[in-house]
This record gives sequence, C-alpha cells and structure tokens, in this order.
Amino acid sequence: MTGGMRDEARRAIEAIVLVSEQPIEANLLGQLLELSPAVVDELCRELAAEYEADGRGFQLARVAGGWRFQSHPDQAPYVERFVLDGQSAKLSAAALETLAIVAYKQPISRAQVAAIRGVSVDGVMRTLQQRGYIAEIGRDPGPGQAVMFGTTRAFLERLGLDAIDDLPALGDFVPSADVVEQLERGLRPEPTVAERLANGDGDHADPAAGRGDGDHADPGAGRGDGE
Amino acid sequence: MTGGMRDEARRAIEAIVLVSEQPIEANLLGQLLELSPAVVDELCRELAAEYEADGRGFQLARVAGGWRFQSHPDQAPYVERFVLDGQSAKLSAAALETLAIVAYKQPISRAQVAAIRGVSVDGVMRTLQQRGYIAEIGRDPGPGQAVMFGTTRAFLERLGLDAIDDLPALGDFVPSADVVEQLERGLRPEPTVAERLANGDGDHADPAAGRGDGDHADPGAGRGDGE
Amino acid sequence: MPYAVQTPVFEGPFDLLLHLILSEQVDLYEISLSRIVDGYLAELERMEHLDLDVASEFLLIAATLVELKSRRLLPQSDDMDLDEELALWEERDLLLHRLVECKTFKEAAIALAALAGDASRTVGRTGGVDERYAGLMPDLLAGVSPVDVRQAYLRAMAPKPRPRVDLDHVAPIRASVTDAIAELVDELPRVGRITFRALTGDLVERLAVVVRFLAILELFKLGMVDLDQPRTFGDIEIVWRGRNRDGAPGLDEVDVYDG
Repeated sequence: MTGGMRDEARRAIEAIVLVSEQPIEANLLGQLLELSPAVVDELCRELAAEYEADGRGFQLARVAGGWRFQSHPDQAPYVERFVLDGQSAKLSAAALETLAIVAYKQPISRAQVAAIRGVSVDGVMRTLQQRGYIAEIGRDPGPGQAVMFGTTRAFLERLGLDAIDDLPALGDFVPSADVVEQLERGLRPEPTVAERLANGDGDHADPAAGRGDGDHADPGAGRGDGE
Repeated sequence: MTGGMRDEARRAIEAIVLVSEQPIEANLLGQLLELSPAVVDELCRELAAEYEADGRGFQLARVAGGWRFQSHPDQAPYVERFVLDGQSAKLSAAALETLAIVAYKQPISRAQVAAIRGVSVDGVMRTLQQRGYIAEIGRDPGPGQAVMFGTTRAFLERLGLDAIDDLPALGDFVPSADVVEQLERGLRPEPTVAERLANGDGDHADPAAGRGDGDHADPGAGRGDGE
Repeated sequence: MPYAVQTPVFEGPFDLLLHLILSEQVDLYEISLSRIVDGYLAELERMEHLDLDVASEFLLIAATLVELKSRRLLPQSDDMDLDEELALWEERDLLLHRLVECKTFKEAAIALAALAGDASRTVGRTGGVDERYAGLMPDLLAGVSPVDVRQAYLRAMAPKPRPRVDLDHVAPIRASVTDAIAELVDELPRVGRITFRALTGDLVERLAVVVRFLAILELFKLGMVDLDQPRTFGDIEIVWRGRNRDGAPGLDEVDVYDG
C-alpha cells in the first residue's frame, strides 16, 4: 500500500465513520474501501493516535465492535452542558447488579437471575429491557422453555466496551478468603473453637461462654437483652 | 485570550459540534464557552482551515447559520457507497411495527410508542424520522410538552395512499394478493368473517386456506375486529 | 419516620445478611450466628414496622437462620434425625454459596458502574449524513403495502405474553408475623398455657412455624406472654399474661403494655 493510497483510505474512513450513526465495523469499512479489516483497524488506530497527539476535542474509538467518533472525555463538562437531556440516566444499584449477572451469565433466564439475587427481578429486568441493555436472545431448550436473556450492543456502548469479552474477569470479584471465612463463620451452627475451649476448660468467667449459656436456657432472652 | 485558553476553547468546540445533530449557532457555542460569537466564529474558521490543510476526510462547515461537521465533498463516492450498501435496505419488523403504531395512533409521543412496544424506540424513531417517514407534528399541550409524531406525505406516497384515512381500517380486512403471499411466508394475518366464509366455500386443496382454518381457533382472530 | 432516614433499605435477604456479617468490625472469633440471627430478625421486624411488604424471600431465609441457630443451642443431639441434620447442613452450605455468589456480583456491579461512569464522559456522534445524500437513501418501504402496515400494527398491539415467573424460590404463602401475633392474641387467652410444640403441631409449613416463633418472641418482648423452659432443651411453655381477654389489644396499642 503506497503512502498516497494510505492517505486516501484514511480520508475515506474519516468521512464514512463521521456519517455513520452507530459504531461501524471494520468489516464493513473494509468492504466499502476494498481493504482487509486488519488494515482498516490499523489505519483507525493511526488516526486515533493522531487526534490524541494533536489534542483534538474528539476521539476515534472502538466501541461495541465498531469504530465511532466521540467527544473526548476531557470535554465532558462542556458536552454535558450541551447535551441537556442527560441521555443516560443513572443506573440504580439493583439495575447494575442485575445487569452484571446477565452480562456474566448470559444466556440466563429471569428465574435464574432472581435465584442469584434472592429477590424477584421482574421489574428491574423489564426496565433494563426497555432501556435496551438486555434482550431476549432465545429460549431454554429444557422443558420450561424459559426465555433466556443476554446483553445488547447498547449495553456495550453504555459501558464503552468493544466486546463482552472485554469485561473484567468475574474471578476478579470473588470475595477474598478472609471474607469467605467471615461469611462461613457467621453461619456456623456449632460452638466456635473459642467457645469449645472455654466450655472444655470449664472457665465460667468467660463472658462469651456465659452469653452462650444464656441463649441455651431461653431462646427469647438473647433477643430481649439486645433491645 | 491566551494560547492555552484558545486551545481549550477549540477543543470544546470540536467536542460539542461533533455530538450535535444539527448545525449549532455561534451564539449558543459562545454561551456554553463564555465567549463572544465573533471569537467562536474565528476559532471555527481556524479549525476548518486546519482540517483542510491536514487533508482530513471531514470538514467543519457553516450551514444554515450554524457550524457542523460533515463529510468532505471529495469523499462523496465513499459516502454514497456507504449510504447505498452499508445500511440495511429493508425495514426491520420492529421498525415496521413502530411505523405502523405512529401511522394509526398519530399524533403520538415517543414515550407512548415505547409503552406500546415495550422497548425503547429512540433509535428506530430517529431512523424513521431521518428517512422522512415520520416527523414531529407538534407538542403535547399537557405538562410534559412531549414532542408528538405523525407520518409524512412521503410515507403516504411510498404506500400509494392519498390520505392517512386510506390506510386499511383495522376492523374490516380485505384479503389481497399480499395476504396470500404472507400466508405462504408463514406470517399469520387474522382472518375476518368474510375470509372465513370464503374459506368455508373454498378449495380445500389450497394450503393457504388450510392454514387459515387453523387460525380460526386462535382467540386472537377477533382482536382486529375489536379495534 | 425516623427509621427511613437512619437505616439502609436492603435489596433482599442476601443483601441484608451480607451487611450483618461483613459490616461488623469485630474479631473473626466473635462473629456469632446468634447475633446475626438477632440482627436479621430485628431488621425483619423493622420492615414490618415500616409497613413494608416483607417479601417471602426474607422470611424463607429467616427460617433457615432460625433453624441453624436452634441447632446451635442443642448439644450434639442424639435424638436428631440424621437426614434432617444433613439437610440442614446442605441448606447452610447452599446459603453460604449464595452469599458468596451474591457478593461477587455486587463487586462486579461496582466495576460496571465505574465503566459506565467513564463511558458517560464521552458521547458518540449520531449526526448522520447531510442532506446531499438524502436522495440516495434506499426506500425502506419498497414492497411494503398498506395491508402490511395494518398487520404490523395488529402485531404490535397484540397483548404480549405475560412473563411467566418461576416461583420455585418463593414460598407459596405469604406468612406475616403481624397476622400470627393477631392469631395468638386471640388463641392464647383461651388456652392459658401451652407448649410451643403443641402450638405449632398442626403446621406443615416450616415457614409458618418460624413465623409463629417470631410472633411468640414478639409477645414475650411485649410482656404479654411468659416463656418457661422447665428442662434445658425441653419444650418451651408459653403462658399468657395478657390482662384483658375481651379487650385483646390491637397491635397498634400493643406498645402501651410495654414495660
């Protein structure tokens, strides 16, 4: 590819991406310009670096599987002033948790999401669907034929991700051993080691053991004391 | 105005104009940036000259009293190719449903359409508007002052209709060549009494009629009549 | 409504449990199931006071917790059914697993929020082509007839299939502690003294037993019943102390008897 052809292709990319209403795939750009997607991606990266070096107020970025022009994050204060309708309302904690479950576990049914969250998720799922972040992507082949949900392009755009694989690994969020131990201990239905030692020693002065005894005698007492 | 402030203002202009869907007036830009319109115009002309000198595939142009980004005229062949090939040349089922709702329920707001469809319709409505099939035809007099949409002349012309009242009435359905074609494609229009009678008289060897019979049991069949 | 301001609203039973177990800044060895169960039940009670529709999800987990706690109160019991014991352990492990999973997704949600926050600092261009190219736009309505539009409209207006909710994880009944208290206030004055076992003998649902248990604790706290456990780990006897049988107080007035 000569330098002239390269310049020509870069200009064409700039023109097409500018008029595209959504991120445009390297594949499609390649077809229009008779170039391989790999070359298109390379040229786009070049352009993106150039805009950054020139200190432009916009970026060429790869989002949801395609290239798009977008305002530079630095300029958010000005752009927010201009884009009045706050285009993307904040997501509630419940919505984010539900979205995280769908994103990492897709395809997943509504009942499966509810089981993980421990509460009914009908309302939240409906809202997320209305906002276009999740969609029905099929049916469970099993007997119930439950509707299965997955995330959408709009979800990727909302998070500024190129592809769902770009999400941080779920393993990063598994609680540490300390936390798991703490949880385990909180649900341990037998005397803790400390208590057992205390009881074994017959150390009646131990307040923990004392409290335990109180509980034994009267299930209501512990509660009453706490009030 | 220092060089630093100038750079800052230029970047902000680039960001705001990029995300604007309409040409944006120097006045408004001036308000957002706390600059005089004259300075804004000067900075925009500077930027435009720079893009031209750098051989960019886009321009910053003054149109209809405002500034906007547009593809460079010499990139027209690529943009044309993109417009012709790049976009799907058929309305999706979802887009057609949205268009139909606007056609039968106009004037109607975006939120009302979304409520009927049960999903966000912003993208679809924008496409329909850009294609000239629907347009803003007023504002809801109520508190929200929502923008109300209706179909356009172009929509009527494309469908070969003189007036919106010429759309088929929802209650009385006249079978046409299209219906047979649809039956063959597996779509299931709801047959009316007239059709049912016709089928009853009719040719039992006709697979379309046979499929029509199946529909009779469908409680949905009467739905159209109720509208 | 001082409650509403002071305390967070919990999204669900796991949310609440995670909060109770993880927010206590105590030495690991001091975490006790009893305290957590007490905290959980206190929160349930608060929700009832706030007149929130306390979902059966909360009560189901309460059932498991109370059962775990009651097991703790028993020594290595000989009379306990081994199957029952194993089932309880399984339930506990399942609960632990679900807490870990819930916590994982809570953390993931925080990461998603951060990503969304970063992404919201940029706005993508949607300006499209300029009017020069408008004529080139393919006619998307080619081949679409007015009848197709009618069909599309009917399709759009057709009632959507109601989302079928899988209720496996939800109890079929919505037992309320308030209702149980009302029943007991009606029943106890008549019998005077009764064992908890007898009081719950006719209940099949474990959840219903738990709800009754909670109700008894509530009445005890209010001084309307005495609890007596003659033999350690023996049956709990409930003795009605309410003064006026006929004027069985409404729950609103219950506080008057306090102290």
